[in-house]
Amino acid sequence: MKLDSMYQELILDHYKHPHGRGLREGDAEVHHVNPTCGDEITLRVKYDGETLTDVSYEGQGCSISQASASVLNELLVGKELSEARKIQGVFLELMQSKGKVEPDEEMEEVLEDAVAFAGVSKYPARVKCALLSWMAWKDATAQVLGDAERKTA
Amino acid sequence: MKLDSMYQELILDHYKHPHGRGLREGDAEVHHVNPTCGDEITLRVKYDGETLTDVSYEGQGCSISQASASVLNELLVGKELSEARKIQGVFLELMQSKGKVEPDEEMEEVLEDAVAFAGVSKYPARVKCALLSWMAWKDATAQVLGDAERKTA
Amino acid sequence: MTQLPGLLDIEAIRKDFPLLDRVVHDGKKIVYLDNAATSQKPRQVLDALNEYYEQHNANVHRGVHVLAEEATALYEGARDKVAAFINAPSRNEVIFTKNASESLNLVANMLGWADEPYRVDRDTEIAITEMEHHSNIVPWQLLSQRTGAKLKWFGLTDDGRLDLSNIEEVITEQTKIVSFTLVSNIMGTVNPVDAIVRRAQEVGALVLIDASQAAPHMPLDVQALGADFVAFTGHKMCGPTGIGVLWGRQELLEDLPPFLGGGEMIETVSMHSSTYAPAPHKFEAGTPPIAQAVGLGAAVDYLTAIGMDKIAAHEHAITEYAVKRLLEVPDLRIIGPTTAEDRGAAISFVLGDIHPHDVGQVLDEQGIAVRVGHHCARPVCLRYGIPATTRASFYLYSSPAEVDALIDGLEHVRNFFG
Amino acid sequence: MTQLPGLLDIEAIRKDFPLLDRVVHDGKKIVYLDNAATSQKPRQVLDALNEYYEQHNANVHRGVHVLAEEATALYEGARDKVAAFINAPSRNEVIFTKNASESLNLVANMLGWADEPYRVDRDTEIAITEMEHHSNIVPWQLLSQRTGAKLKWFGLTDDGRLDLSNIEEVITEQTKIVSFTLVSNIMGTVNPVDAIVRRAQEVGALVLIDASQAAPHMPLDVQALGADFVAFTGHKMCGPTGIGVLWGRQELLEDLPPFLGGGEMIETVSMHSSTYAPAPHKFEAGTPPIAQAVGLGAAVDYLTAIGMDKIAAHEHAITEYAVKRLLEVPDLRIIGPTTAEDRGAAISFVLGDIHPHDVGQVLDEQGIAVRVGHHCARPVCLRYGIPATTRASFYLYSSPAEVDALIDGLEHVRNFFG
Ligand SMILES: Cc1ncc(COP(=O)(O)O)c(C=O)c1O
Ligand SMILES: Cc1ncc(COP(=O)(O)O)c(C=O)c1O
Repeated sequence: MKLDSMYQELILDHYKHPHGRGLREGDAEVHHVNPTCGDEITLRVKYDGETLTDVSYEGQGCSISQASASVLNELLVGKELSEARKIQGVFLELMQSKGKVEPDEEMEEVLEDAVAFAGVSKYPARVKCALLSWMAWKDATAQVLGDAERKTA
Repeated sequence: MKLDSMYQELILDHYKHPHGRGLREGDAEVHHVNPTCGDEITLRVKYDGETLTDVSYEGQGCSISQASASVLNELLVGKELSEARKIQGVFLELMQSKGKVEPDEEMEEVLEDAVAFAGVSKYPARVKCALLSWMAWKDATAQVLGDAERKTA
Repeated sequence: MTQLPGLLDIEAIRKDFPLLDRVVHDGKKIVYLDNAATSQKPRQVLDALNEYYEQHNANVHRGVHVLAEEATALYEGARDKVAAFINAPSRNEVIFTKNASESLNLVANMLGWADEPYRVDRDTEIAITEMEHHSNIVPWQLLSQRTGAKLKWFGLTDDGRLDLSNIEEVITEQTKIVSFTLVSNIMGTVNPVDAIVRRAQEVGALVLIDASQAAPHMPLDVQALGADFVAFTGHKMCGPTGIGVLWGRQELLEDLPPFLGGGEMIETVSMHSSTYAPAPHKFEAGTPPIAQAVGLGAAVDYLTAIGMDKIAAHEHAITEYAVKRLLEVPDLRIIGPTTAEDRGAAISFVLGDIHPHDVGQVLDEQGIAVRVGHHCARPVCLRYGIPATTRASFYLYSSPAEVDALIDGLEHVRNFFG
Repeated sequence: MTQLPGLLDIEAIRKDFPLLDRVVHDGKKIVYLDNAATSQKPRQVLDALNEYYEQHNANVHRGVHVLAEEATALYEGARDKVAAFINAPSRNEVIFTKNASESLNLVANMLGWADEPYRVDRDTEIAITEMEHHSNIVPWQLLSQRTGAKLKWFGLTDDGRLDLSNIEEVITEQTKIVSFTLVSNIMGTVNPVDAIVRRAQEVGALVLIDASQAAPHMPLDVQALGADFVAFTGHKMCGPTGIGVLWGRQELLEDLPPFLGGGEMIETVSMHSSTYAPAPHKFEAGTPPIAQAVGLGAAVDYLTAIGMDKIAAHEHAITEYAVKRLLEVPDLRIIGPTTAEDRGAAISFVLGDIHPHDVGQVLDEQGIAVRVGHHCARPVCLRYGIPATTRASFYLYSSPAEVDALIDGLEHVRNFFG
């Protein structure tokens, strides 16, 4: 069934057992909404110098947006900022591929569990769900750095 | 040719040799425009008690609107107000008939030369041309009478 | 097949709608339950569009050539049809816009720029309700921000109805305009027009009714409603996209100032000043949606031929059946009235804690098209403490079998996320 | 048959336009010379409309079902096509409206409600020209009345060109916005964009170009124009009625306030306040003209496949021929440029003292459709001391034989009223 390409076992797992959910202390907090469906996320980031030490979040949303936040937490926490940015870039590329990018080994190495979202990229209405937390993370990070990148999210 | 039903000899005659054209002294003056084509008329009426003693006018417009003003002058000047109103009413009815009213003897008796406009009523875009001076006359008369009819023109 | 009293001859009607034969996801015939978002179009409407473009296309109102006369007659003929459809006292009270949203904004802007006694300003109030579509909220928020007028609203009861208990505080002597929806697009609630109109008239406020979810589904009589303005949209009532309607009382349309300026809406223009054409043209700047008005005229003919009362009866039967069957689904909660009384054919619900996005996605895979989200009525979601709903909405071509398909589909959803 | 260099394969092109086979007045094939009012539609555009309604119709942006995704992809795909057609730096700079008039009013209203530095108020000025279409005059008159800003304009020379001799008085340090037409719809004049843009930039004024009569006829590159906003309308460029475009620079669209409020244009709504979606959606309240955007996309594909440069060359050849032949007609006076240089394919003229209404009527009887009147540009008629003009306007399917028919027709007019 085509649907299984979106709702990978791994995504449903993350949805049912989210990682790092809840709001903890952070250096910056952002609130993002998906205007098409009303999904919301409040997300905080904490950095120790160059290292992302925590991403905590709270919000409501569908399985895709919830699982995506969980995967983000698992994948990015503990990484250096530059590495985290690279991962975010690759994830964005995958999600905007309209199902046309078949993740290769190199991509899988970077994205780990997040490659499970490849199937979601075929569903334009759901791509925003998958990206909600990632855009929020990008925005919060920009806030911490106080840099001008903020508005491009 | 169908066109001849609009451009009756009589209409072209009135167009080329208009009756009563020019502005003379009057009891009230109005200025009407046809927004679809920019045709304009300035028209004055003069009453002596119940009798319409003059309709003078000036303006620019097509053969139909010019001829119609000339016929109006010929037909209405000298009439009692009630009679003039009746004529105006019958003319209006004819013009709004979309070519469906075949003028009978009774109508011809009332409208005289103005029955020549029957053909114009088949051309919706030109009906307004034929009515321009008649609406102006109605409006000017209402002004003279100072009555509330004014806005209905 | 389930037989219900009052149904239309669905098989015959469905033959008029080409899209209903559409097959999706490897062979599944579409079950289109997203009619509150937009309706499908009958062949008769598409034919009218094609005939217009192939035989009569020209710009309107300004030509003496035969095409221009035909196009004008068709466009103005559509106005006559719409006027008859809503029982307008005069055809000149029917303004064509691009959609209901423009119609609603048009009224808000007229009142913002109006002279007394209509003018909305910092000493006045605007009243709406918590169940409005965003298109009947945001224009008033903008007007309120820009003029300083105070925006008030009716809240909702737990069962999805307007709470009119504080009507005298919501509509006061300061109120200039009361704007509310006849039928909620998210909950299906049919609102009590009389009570609101009576109070508005008491204080001399104008009344605007958003009939976007009513015009497609029930007989609409603007005189009986007693409102001053009524807005609706073509694409939800078998018409094309790109066309909406604002009906307004003639005296008001005469008194109120224009909104958009341009060709068609003028009487005479000089560089120094302009005067305006009488309504409706005063409010129709530029080349209007000509083909779309013609298409809406054809839609109105189509609906009238079937009969709006019959369509309402059909939908009532389907809604009754759907409500009953939905309430049998475990963990399903209807947001809005839980009977078919005083409700339209849009039914919102939540299914346990499965997010509507996920419900909609799994239904889609089975060929069932429902809408999920806040349905442009986010305050309703906030009111009931939910992020979103799943909404199934029916129309004249909806069948009991499609209700059954929905119920089966929901079973599948529960299993999938179970 | 007259052969001119640079003509398109007219016979092949005419086969795409069903209406051109229309027969009027007892057997006369239509000679459609009213293209500046609206163009005819090729089969390809009608097919796109039908396919949209029969296969993909749904409301956009808010659905997870397959129809909603397809409709959204088609609608947003049309935006991509239009963006490419005008060489926009970003697709998000392309706003769909209902017609050019709405696009122009949108800019006027944005600026009226804007914060500094864009805000138009009593201390500022607006500059337009005397050859504008009413749709580019009245919005500015309204804005000027409502804000107190001063409205100024460029006059015209005797040969139908802009008189820029007093450019420093018309565009001053107080000027906030300069709005002018790229091609005059009444005289065909092509205006000198560079000189005006340069002066506007000098004083920091925004520039809005009305490209309604340019987009259908010549390559349009919004970046090369150097303007801040460009407006045009779908129905004149082989597209459906009910669709227009406003292009605007991204930073401006971000900074400027919304105009119409409603569904689609919001980010989040509560009863107390709302936030807005990023452009272009911020300016597209309500269900957009979906099918019409799709149709415009198909029109743009059609024109691009032929080539806008080739279309311009074709029209240039026809215009050159038409001007030459018209000038041979006794008592005929062209209002506007009397050569084909820097002019489009709309040619206005007066014929002795025969009123244009009468000219148009007699031409119509011969199957020749021209427009008569002030063409929504009454100030031009006032300027040249004439009540109205007769206008013949050509497009990609116009042939030299149609010019010949017009000339013969005018001969007939002269005899009729001779
Ligand atoms: C130069 C110009 N500007 C604006 C318009 C207005 O376009 P629309 O009527 O489609 O709004 C037109 C055509 O009518 C035009 O020729
Ligand atoms: C109740 C209600 N009002 C207004 C609208 C707005 O209609 P449109 O999007 O056609 O402007 C809708 C539908 O979207 C609606 O359901």
